[in-house]
Amino acid sequence: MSEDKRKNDIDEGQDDGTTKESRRDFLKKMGVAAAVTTVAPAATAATTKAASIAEHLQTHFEMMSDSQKEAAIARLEKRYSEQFEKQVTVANTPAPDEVLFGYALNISKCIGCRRCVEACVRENNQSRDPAIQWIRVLQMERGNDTFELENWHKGSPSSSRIGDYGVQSGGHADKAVGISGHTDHYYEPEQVPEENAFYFPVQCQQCEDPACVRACPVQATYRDPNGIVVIDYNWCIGCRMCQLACPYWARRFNWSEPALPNEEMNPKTHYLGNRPRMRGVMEKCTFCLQRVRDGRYPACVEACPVGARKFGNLLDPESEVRKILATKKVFRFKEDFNTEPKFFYYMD
Amino acid sequence: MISPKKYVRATVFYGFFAVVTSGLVLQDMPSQATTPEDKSGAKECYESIKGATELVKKDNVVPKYGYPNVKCSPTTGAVLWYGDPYDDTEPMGDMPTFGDHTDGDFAQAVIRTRTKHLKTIIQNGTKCSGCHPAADATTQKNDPRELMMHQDIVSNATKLQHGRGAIWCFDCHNAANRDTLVDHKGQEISLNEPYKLCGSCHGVTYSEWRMGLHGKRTGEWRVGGKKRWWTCTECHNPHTVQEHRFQPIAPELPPALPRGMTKDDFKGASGHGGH
Amino acid sequence: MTTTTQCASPAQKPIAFARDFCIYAVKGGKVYYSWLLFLSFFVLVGLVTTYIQMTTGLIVTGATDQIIWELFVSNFIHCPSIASAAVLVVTPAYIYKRKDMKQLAVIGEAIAMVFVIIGFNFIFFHMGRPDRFWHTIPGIGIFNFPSSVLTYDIIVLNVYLVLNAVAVFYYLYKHYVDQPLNTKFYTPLIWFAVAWGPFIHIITAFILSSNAQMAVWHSALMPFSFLAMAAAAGPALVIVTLLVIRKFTKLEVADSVIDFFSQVIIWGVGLLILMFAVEFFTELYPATHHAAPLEYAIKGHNGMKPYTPWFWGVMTVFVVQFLLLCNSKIRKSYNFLLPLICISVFLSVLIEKPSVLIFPAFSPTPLGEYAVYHPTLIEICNVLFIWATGFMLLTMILKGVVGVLVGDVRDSDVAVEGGAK
Amino acid sequence: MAEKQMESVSTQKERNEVVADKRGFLRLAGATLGVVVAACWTGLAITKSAQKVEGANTRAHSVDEELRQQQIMAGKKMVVMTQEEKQKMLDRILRNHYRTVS
Repeated sequence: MSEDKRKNDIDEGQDDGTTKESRRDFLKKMGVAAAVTTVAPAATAATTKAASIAEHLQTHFEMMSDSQKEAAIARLEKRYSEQFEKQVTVANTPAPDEVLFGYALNISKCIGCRRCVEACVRENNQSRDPAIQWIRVLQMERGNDTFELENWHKGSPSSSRIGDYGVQSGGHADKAVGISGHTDHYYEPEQVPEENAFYFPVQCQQCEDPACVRACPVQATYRDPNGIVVIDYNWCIGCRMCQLACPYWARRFNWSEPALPNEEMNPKTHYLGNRPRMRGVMEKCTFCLQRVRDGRYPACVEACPVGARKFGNLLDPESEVRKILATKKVFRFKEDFNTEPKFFYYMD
Repeated sequence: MISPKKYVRATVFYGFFAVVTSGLVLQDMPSQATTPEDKSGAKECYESIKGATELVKKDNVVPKYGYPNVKCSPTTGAVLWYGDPYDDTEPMGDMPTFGDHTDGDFAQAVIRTRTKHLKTIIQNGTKCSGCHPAADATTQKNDPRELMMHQDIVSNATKLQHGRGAIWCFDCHNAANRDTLVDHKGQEISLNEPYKLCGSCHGVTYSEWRMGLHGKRTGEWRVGGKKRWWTCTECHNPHTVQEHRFQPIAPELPPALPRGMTKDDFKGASGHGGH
Repeated sequence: MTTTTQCASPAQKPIAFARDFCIYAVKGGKVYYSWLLFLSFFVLVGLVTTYIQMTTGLIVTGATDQIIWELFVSNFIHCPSIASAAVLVVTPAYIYKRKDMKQLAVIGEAIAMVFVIIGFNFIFFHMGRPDRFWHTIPGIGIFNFPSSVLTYDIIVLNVYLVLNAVAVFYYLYKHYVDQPLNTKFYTPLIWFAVAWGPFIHIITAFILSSNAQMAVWHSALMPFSFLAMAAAAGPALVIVTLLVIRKFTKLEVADSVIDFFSQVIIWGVGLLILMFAVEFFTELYPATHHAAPLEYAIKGHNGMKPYTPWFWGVMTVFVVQFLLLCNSKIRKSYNFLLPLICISVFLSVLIEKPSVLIFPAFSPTPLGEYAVYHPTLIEICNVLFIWATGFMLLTMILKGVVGVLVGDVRDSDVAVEGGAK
Repeated sequence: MAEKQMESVSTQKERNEVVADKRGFLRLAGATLGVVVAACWTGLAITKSAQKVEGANTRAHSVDEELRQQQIMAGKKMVVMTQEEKQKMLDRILRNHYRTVS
């Protein structure tokens, strides 16, 4: 398939899409036209320079006027389209009303296949080298042996069914039961699930009272109206205070210019979501902001082969997550940090 | 007091050392990040059960969201990403209710038709009834014995684990019409709608599936939005489900170790966490 | 009195002061130039490595997502230590009214000023996007004031920098033009700076201890142990500086001053050892998960013991220093043993930061990983670059300060007047 | 030379210390008030810039101190919630959400 054909297809795909703002479309096309047609190199260099200066001087995304936002997005689209040699769209889809996103994960189903990790990397344009991954899957020993004397110091034993997963039921514990066992991040068996192991994926828990937001000195990271903690990558100063504050190890730093192959780059992006990041800024899971604001499930939910991941609107009592909260055995990871995560782990 | 010559000489000397040190430092720099090749060229990958749920990557389809219809993992060949979650699906149709379960939202529910993807059918090029004509209908309903065929599906038919040995092929497969399934009431059920059969025994799971608590769905997150519901047999193989709920699969590659550390360093290095 | 050849108008006097001060600061003898040349070597190398870091990103350092703080932060924490120690020079002079230290207070303030600047340099190197520094400036940027601890630190350090710079240059200028100090302005300023000094280190400690998830830092003792470190390392640097000044310049420094500071070091090191002991007991006796990083530092984890030699080394050095300083003969050895011990105190407090306080604290990570920090050559060169530029600045400013104090830098009117007398 | 100057400084200082009349006190009080007002103004200006990104400081209105304390005391890591706890948690999250959004 020739490059031109593919471009055309992409354009058609765009037209089929639900993009409403025709003016932005026009701007986009202009940008691509400028990128494709070879303008005098000096002039291009000058405009690039001007654009990069304008990008440096732009203010916080939440404080921009609509026209400033449009200009910022047009600038980014032009730059990305040139860099990745395909038409890249940077959306600014607004947050839907009356929605608070929640996530539920069934640890008795998870088989530790790491497809969510892989899908997340592809969807969200994470750097391939050095590799950045927003989801970390932990392999743990099942908690059956909590009854044995030598393991008592690891925590109070509990009912055997829940104890299988090292999770205590009801009340409170002097010490954690679950995570007291051996945890492995780098397990690499031929096939999963392994005997006597359970898997515990951890990603951003989208806390209602996030420690990272509190720690950021410039409010580059903040809670969006749907309860997702987002980052304005162009406002982040790279001080890593948020990374230090996060008890879930959910934030990743771009230690170098992220390497992202052109073919693998996902061209459908959102300003606060998966647009390619730059060197020296923080990034993290946004529940695939670019997808969920369009109504789609996050990529990890769609990739999970066992249906362990559930996602929905916490304000809607009919949603899957609310039903899970109502009927299942639910716990939250490190609840004692009082960050009020909206990421729930549950068991059958 | 100051002899300039001496200091010029010293400066040259130090400058030389500075250059040498800079050279050393440059050598210490991390190698330039190389862009890995795109290995996701695989045309075919599987969804949940390898060998049963193959999916073909289409080049010419440009759906509403994203570009190819699927993206596959270069390491395991598993589907990672759906450009179009409703690709190759059709409406689910009516949904039987057992008992007084609350209605799930299945107004816009779609499912993928199983018959198109069943390996046995595709390989033989005919339907099941092509090899098993209706004449076989005389076969006893509960008659465990060695099978001459389909040993790849059930290796030892005398010890069929599903139902803990209490049931036999024809408790689910329709002896009268091999292209369909049958429930215990003799009701004929399409191979595309296995939930109608499974639900007749696994009632609780079935109701949870209807509510969205069990099983996988792709599409829109809104209640009432268009969703692809994954049917029972897309995740579970009913013939081996007693041994393992899900077919074991190869995991994706582990994350990169922290820079400067090797696997040997990490033997037992990850340990007590979560405080 | 006599006719003045070049009588500057009052408005030009500050400019003349700045000019005279700078000219005096860059002129010097053999030793002076050799020292500057020595430092310039690190500056030259550092310029290259700085360029590499600024264009490549922080990947050139050894930091990873597991251990996110590099040597820059570890060294930064040392800077408020020294800076807040200026209090220990000013307090005896102005509050206890010690005559022999009255003139030396300004040297302490100059050290404080320079070390705040060095601290800012370290933070600049620590930032992933130093070009976006302006985002933190109130007015054009956003200041997440009530909730972010880092903003408090920015305020506290900036105020301290301004207070000390004003105090130093006001004092020197008044000395330059030979006018009496306006005590109504100067005394409250000094008192305010003295009160402010401990804050900079307390709030730096809060940056660490405010992180609930960093279990081993989650300790109320941290600000106090930081102050003890300040009391140990600050006077150590002051003693070395004063001994150097005494040896190479005309400025008189009484033995009693040196003795006073060596006493302060004994107290500082002693309290530090006590606080370490208290903290280790509190962590290790109950042996909860809070102790995991400390245990990792002390004895390693599953055969991985990268910090163990550093930990035991630093602790031993602390105790040895304390015992040595208790001997009055050693304290009186101004030309050899005392400066040696002072340099060792300075370095041991500096080395304690990365190898005991910072790096082991990141293991286990919130998800239970144990990692080792490997500093890179580029990172070390950058650290040396910042120290070298800092010490260069310190040397030049102190040179000027001493020049003013001994009367080499003088307003020409006063100089002529003095000459006539 | 330097000693002489020091002397002049100290004599000046002594003279200043003697002056402690009513006007001096008033001036001092005025100056103190000025400093306090300036500090307050600066503080307010800084805090104002912090409120620029709306809803970012959820800390300010995350309530239920009692529950928070209980949770900290309980030290819960991976402990299954009871129905009541679940309900309370959901209430808390939703209330905080509505407060932040409105």
